[in-house]
Amino acid sequence: MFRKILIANRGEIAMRVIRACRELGIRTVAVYSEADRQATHVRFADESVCIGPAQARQSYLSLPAVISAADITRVDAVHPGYGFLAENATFAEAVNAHGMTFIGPSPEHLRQFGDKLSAKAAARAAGLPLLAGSHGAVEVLEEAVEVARASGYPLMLKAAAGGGGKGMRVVEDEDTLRKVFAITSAEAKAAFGSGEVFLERFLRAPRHIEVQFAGDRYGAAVHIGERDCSMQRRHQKIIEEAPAPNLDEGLRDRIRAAAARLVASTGYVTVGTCEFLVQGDEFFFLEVNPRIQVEHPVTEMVTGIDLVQLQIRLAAGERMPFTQSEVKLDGHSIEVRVNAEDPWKFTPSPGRIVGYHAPGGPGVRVDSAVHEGAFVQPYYDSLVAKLIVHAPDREAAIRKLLGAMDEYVVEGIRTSLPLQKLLLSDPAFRDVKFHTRYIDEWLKNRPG
Amino acid sequence: MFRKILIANRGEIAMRVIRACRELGIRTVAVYSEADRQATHVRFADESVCIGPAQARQSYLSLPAVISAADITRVDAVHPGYGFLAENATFAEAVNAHGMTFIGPSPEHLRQFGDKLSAKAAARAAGLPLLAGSHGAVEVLEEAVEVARASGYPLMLKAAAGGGGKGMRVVEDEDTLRKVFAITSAEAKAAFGSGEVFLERFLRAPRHIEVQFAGDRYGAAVHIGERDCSMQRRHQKIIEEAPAPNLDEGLRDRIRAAAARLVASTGYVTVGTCEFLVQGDEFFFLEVNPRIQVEHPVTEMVTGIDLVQLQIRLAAGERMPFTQSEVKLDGHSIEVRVNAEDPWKFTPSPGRIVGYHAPGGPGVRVDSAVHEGAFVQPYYDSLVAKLIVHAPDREAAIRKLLGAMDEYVVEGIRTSLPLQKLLLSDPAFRDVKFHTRYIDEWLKNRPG
Amino acid sequence: MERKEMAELIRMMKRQGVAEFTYETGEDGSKLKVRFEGATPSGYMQVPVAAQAAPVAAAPAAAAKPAAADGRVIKAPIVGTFYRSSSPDAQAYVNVGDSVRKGQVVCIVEAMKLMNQIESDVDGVVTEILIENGQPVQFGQDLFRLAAR
Amino acid sequence: MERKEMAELIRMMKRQGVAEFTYETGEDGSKLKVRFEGATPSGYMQVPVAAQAAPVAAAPAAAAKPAAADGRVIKAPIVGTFYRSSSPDAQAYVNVGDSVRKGQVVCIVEAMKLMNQIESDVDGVVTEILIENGQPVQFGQDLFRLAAR
Repeated sequence: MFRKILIANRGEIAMRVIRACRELGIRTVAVYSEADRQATHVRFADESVCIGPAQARQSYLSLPAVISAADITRVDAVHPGYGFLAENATFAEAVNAHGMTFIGPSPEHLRQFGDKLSAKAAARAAGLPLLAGSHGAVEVLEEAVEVARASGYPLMLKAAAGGGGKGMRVVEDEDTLRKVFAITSAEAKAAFGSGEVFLERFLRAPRHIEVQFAGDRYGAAVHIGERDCSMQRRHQKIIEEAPAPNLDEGLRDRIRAAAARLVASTGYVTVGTCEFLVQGDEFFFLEVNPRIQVEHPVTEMVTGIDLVQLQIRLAAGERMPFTQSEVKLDGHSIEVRVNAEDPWKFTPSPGRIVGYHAPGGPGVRVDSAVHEGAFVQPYYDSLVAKLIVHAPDREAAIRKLLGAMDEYVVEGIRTSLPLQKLLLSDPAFRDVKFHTRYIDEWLKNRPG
Repeated sequence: MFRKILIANRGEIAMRVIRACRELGIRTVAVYSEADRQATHVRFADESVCIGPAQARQSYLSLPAVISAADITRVDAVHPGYGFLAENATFAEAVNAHGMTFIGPSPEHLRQFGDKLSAKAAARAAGLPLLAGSHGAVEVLEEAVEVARASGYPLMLKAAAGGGGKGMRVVEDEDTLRKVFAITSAEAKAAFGSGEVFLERFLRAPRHIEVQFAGDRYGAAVHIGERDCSMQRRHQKIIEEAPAPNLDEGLRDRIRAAAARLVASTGYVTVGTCEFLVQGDEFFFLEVNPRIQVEHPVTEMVTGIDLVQLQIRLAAGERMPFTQSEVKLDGHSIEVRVNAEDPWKFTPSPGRIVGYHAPGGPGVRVDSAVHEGAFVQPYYDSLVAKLIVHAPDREAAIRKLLGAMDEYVVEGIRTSLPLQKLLLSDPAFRDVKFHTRYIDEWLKNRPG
Repeated sequence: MERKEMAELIRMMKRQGVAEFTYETGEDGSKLKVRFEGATPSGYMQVPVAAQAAPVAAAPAAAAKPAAADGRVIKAPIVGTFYRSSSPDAQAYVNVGDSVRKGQVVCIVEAMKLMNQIESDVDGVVTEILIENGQPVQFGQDLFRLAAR
Repeated sequence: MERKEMAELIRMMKRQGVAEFTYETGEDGSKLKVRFEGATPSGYMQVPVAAQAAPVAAAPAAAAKPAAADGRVIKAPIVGTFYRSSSPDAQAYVNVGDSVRKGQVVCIVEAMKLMNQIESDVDGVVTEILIENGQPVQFGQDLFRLAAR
């Protein structure tokens, strides 16, 4: 097991990793930008290193700065958290080249799943269902038209290098396809450096269901249940839950098994997530997130498995500590992301927190890096905390969460909580009548 | 089920009841003294009523004030929490007389268990083992000497009306007994209004093990596992855990079954605790706490049962929602009481909290009623928060708790945390080599 | 009210050191009036929680300080239901414009179904009655505003 | 160092816009020196992270303000290991009492096994060297204290 780990991140996920390390008996090194000198993760790590100015590009995203910090503190592994350098294969290589362990999959797996087309190829090879479409780059318009005729409309025209909802366009018919094909490719080239585009079937009201998985170096490949993350605003998840509610049990089993199959067939090591779109009784591979995810706590709450500790253990070469049949789910868990933003205009709301009261009591978990007097920086992600509840069933979890949100006082900045409170009370959420575009439509139709 | 409940308490237990009620869909009324106008429980209850000045005797302990508050807010039940009026049979009667439900056992049970001798009589009737001794008041010295000869020394001479470690004297031999008998009785009369004393076998190094139990109106009587609360300073519990570590499984079963037997034989309704002293392979009935206890969360963490919700349901006349065999324990939980006091001198440390950061993350629960800027009142109990952890095993729970305590920042007042940090790292705690007088001896032998 | 309840209520009142009390319940129209031995006989109802109200009596005066700018205030010394008169068909103890002397009964606060006569702790002229008849009052709540005579 | 690692390192440096770099590893005693086409030839090692250090270069001057009372300070523009000379047997770039001109190399900060020459961004006389040779430095850490000439 590792002796000392550098955490190449900040905020709540850095705190999360510090907590996991402490329980594993591993020392921690925090890195921080000049703006984060007073940050919570710096206070609670065993050591800390200032790695650059406030701008992430010159600090948290600076490969030489992070690697040098790891060098001078003589750590034996680096945990990248999520975001920043977490999916950067070059960073993973540099960490390895410096004789340290990157706590995540191999650089090869990061590359394989970092590219939409090679990710899809891997999924297809593992027998996972894909949305009908080009299954690869479409070079010229006529090829696109032919693929479209075979797949049927509506279709999504996507930049291969895009992501997070960017570089995508819905195409309803052939006329439109002819009009937008060249533009989309040109835009993709401008935005992502690659003009490669592909086509795939467009689902009007799919649910986003993702399966937590893990693999070890010795061939073990397990799924750890699924999460429903359909409650998204412009492709950003804001409410997540586990297990996925109102899912046909046969379909649930097939989705879980598919993810485990992908891990087995690719030889993926450590933890990751396989994302699917689900509509009716069909499910389709979307992408793999080769890292720990923001919403991992809901899975921890229902399985009792500490995913960050598991990730570290697997990166250190340990064997999977449980078998597939030992993964048991209990109760229901929901997470809301507390973002420092205007709940209606979604503009960032950095600043000093002048009043703070976090909820507590049974079944309530708060993962945060803030407190009264903390300054929410304008330079980084707006996620300041995650509120997670666990209860015997979904109804009880919703009640508990609503109560906990009422107790959550954050003064001095605006947060997304008022929006999430409304959504949690929304009949569509309670009755599981939502899909990935539900919130955007709901916001559009909201009076006032 | 009740529509609205008045919570005749303050601090963390008032918050705990508010949370339980919210999840049950019950409205809450907080009562508060003038000093508590800004208190957390007032902020988070649905309604609130000022019931008197800061002095508890004229507010939280004032029977007319509390009953009147319940009257004017038209609640249909009163939750007494712990302390204050929780074990006051007259209060329970008054609540019932005003057409409301007292959320706790009947006044008869409160009286039965409020008196040491009648409690022991009930335990004996249910076949529970008692410490050898007089099993009742000893009127005259010669009777005491005779009992002592039969039981053997050392013995404890106790005031029947005493409690909380007060009114007790260890007697090592007959000479001493002859010297102190009259004095102890006179002291008892002065302190508790009754000069009744009794004798019982004195255990030199017992563990305090208590069994959580519950009963319904229809005869169901279950135990919900046990807790070890041996880590006491002058009879005040400061670290509690569930299940009791290093306990012979046969003994554990016998202790649990004994508590359930007592519930069944007395017809006790709602939740309560049966306390035992355990030494070697023997266990002895100590007393019954006919209410929710401070340390109830450790049981909740290992069983997944919300004890306060259960208490309310049973008081409302619902049936026990589970059978004995459905009570399953999972993992290990430890609680530390965060008291506002000097950790070495134990003097109270009221005042304003000027810096506050509560720990979070997986398996960490905080039950508190404080926050940055909160004022810890000098008038009431020094308990400001409880930190509870849950982990797969005891070793992991200790590591998690130590980490969480490091994260727990409370500035402006002193807390007991530094003492508890040392105790948690103490080999005697880790190896379960402690007993109810361990901390007092440890403190006496501490250098400096 | 059942015999048992009644007996218990009486026992409780005895323990609380109550001198005399009246108990009415709308439930079954029952009414109970008890005076304990040694209690001062009087032509009107006692203030049964006097023992508890007594140490509090000083509080309103002290707490009234912030309101001193616009006159004196009589505050509720106990929590309960506010009544301006001793019974529905009786006259109000005081009205706006009345002069009030220290020690004069100004209203009733019903607590635990006991009618507690509230005495003014200041001299003055009533300028405002701050609460409606029959409404709940909290401890320390302002009841009457007074001006110096 | 394996061929594959080396190739990847070179590709990465290329992407980072590095002109020239030297890489030595104690592991197997291997040493790698690379200069990319179009890079300015020079008699001494380049500052390979110049592109990253550049926008930061202004920071020390600004950040030095609080320390201005007792002189100017040269701060570390990157995190890494501090060396006073280009190699163990070479002379120190600067010593206490030396005059330093803006743009003059004052030390090396080794980061990612690259030797980064740190240039002074002020003129002055070195009055104090605030860190031992071979010690780690954080971003923005004070390295040298200077007085005006």
